[in-house]
Amino acid sequence: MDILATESRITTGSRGTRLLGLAALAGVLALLVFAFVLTDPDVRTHPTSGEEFGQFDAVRLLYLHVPMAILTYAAYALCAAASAGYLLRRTPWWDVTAHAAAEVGTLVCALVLVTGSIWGRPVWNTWWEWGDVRLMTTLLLFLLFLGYLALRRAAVDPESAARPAAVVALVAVLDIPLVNRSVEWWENRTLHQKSTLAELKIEDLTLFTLVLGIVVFGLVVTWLLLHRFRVGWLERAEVTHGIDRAIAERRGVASTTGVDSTVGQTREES
Amino acid sequence: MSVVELRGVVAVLGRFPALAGLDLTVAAGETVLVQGPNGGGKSTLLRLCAGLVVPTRGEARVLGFDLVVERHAVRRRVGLLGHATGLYDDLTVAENVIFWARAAGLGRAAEARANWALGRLGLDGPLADQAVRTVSAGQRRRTSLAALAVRRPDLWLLDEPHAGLDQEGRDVVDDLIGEAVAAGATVIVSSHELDRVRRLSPRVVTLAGGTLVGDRLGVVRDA
Amino acid sequence: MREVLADLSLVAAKDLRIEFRSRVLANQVAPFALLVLVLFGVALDADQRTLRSFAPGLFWVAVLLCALLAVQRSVAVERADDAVVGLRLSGMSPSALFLGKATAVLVQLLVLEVLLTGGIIVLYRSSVEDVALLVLTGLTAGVAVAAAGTLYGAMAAGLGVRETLLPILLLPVLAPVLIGATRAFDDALGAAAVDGWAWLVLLAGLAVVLTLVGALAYRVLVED
Amino acid sequence: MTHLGYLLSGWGIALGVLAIYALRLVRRGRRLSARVPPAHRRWMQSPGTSGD
Repeated sequence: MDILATESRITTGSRGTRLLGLAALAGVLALLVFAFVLTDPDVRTHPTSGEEFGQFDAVRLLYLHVPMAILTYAAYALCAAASAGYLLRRTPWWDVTAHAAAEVGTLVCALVLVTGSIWGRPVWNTWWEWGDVRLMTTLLLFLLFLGYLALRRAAVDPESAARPAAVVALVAVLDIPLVNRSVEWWENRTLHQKSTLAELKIEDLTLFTLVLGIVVFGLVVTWLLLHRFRVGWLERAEVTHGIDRAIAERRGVASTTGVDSTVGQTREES
Repeated sequence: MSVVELRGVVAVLGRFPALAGLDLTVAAGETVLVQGPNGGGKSTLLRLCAGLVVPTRGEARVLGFDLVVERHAVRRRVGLLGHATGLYDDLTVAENVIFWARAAGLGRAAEARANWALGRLGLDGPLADQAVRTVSAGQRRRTSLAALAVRRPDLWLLDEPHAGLDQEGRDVVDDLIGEAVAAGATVIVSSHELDRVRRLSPRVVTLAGGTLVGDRLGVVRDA
Repeated sequence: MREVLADLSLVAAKDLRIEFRSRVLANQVAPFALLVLVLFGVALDADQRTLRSFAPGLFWVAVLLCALLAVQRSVAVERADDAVVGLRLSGMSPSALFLGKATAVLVQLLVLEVLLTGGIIVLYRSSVEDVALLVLTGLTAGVAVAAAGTLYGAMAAGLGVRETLLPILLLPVLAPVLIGATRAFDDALGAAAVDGWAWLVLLAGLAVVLTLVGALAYRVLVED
Repeated sequence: MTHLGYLLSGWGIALGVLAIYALRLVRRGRRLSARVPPAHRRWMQSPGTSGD
């Protein structure tokens, strides 16, 4: 069976997302080949002592970690933009988009923190580095959006959480530069980039693999966002549909309650 | 001019359509009694008219303002007595009434108006300086009514105003409603005490299942 | 503007009067604050030098924990008998309402900060080196905490889950305040060599941003 | 290859979690789709019809 055919089976998939999904899968496979086979490990030789140093094969984690970090921030930016859009327009489209971006962004953010920690252990010799600006900023952002998702889940109906959630998202994103600034001042040391990425010999193939990683994870995240949006949209539709039914039911009850609807006496009077 | 104009109004609370397509028109200066079974939508109707519940469908105007876009203008012109009394337990009866008078923007006139309302509801004297937490349920309800009366609203929305009051208290409430109507206000009352409210109001509307199932204008037939 | 100020002081005075009558702050929050200081002392094994150098951080963590209680109380006052409905019908501007509630929380926080300052001087042997910096930091950080707390308290209460949702929403937002206030106190209490005044500028920025955002966002939240 | 354990766990966790999430999304979508009339699923358009 051609999986690209518009099926009669009901899913959140469409022709477009199926193609996108296939492209993303193929991309992941290609990225694996590039990251594990075609690129070289990061091995440098000390100019004087001739000692070998560098990240060795741990660098292969960066082809995963760096693209995901970029996409986390992109997803959160999308969430903030959609939240602002919601406050201006007040239509469900913006709200569902914001929720989808926050959920997917937070999932990827968790993975960024985990993969960063796994990478940091062999390279920085620590699972976690307090005082690193980007680590702390990303962690706080993650916690801010955990709160966002908790608020979303706490609401009885999706509609009532929309406005508070939009405010939380905007405050969270506004908070990023402040967190960044304060952590930067807090401990004036950053292991990131200066000590690692900048020193890394960015060869053509390394750079290409990083860019490929951004594109591939971009496809993956886009696919997830589209489906998450559609799930959110369906949840809304289900509520609306349920309300339609409830209205009909209630009106049905109304006509059978036995209260005389004609002008005249009600039953209690007689 | 009609003070309340509802056409096909649906109001959803959570996922529950408390009002499921309601049509109702109330003219200025009218007193309307709302009755019907519990869960029929009486309280939601009153909250909707106060601009606290947004209609999800249909057309709704109160005091000439659209309830979707001009709720704020509606809110400051109505007085709502709900199931809760909306008072601060740790403040005295008088302090509560004065606070709500000031909150309504009465400024310098607040205290005088509050004193008038306290007297009108029989809350003057030592009772006025008691903390609300220590007074009886009936006195609490009267305090709440005083806090409503100081606002001199154009539209009074009273949800079971007689509940928990003694005979004298009920009479005071009825007098208050009568005075408000005489001063040109419109009153919508929900009550289980039909005979009592019918003395005030010739018009009885019945809500059930979130819709209007009865609207009777007529003479009270005393049993 | 005059109307906003009048409504602000009306609401703030009302909240403070309720607080003064019910004495929740004096009877529950203040002892809790001291308890937190004592618990930190016990947990850190009562090493005076450690306590002294950690005092600024412990002070502000204690303030944040107390702020959670103060905010929850501030919300509960309005929710207990649905007074919040009256406020929405009153015609007062939501911004004035927000500023009034936040002012009352701020005053309570300042009282607690004075108490806690006494606590760390006595219990942790902190010494005040720069009074002006200490006072201004306490005030500025207090504004930031009160503003964010009032905003998020109203938000969590609106959804009916205030007790559990408030900390997870509020504390991450206040992380930069915690960092800034701790560093400024490091300088003011001579616990570490940093430029506390630079941190005070950051705190002032935070206080302004959070107050403005709160005053604007409160309108969005209480709209219906 | 050095750091094989770190590499495998890093890539494994990331790709695994993403796959599980994707799977759950699809399942959730199917379950909800069945309960909502097709008019609400605006991406379910046969080719040729204009959007919306």
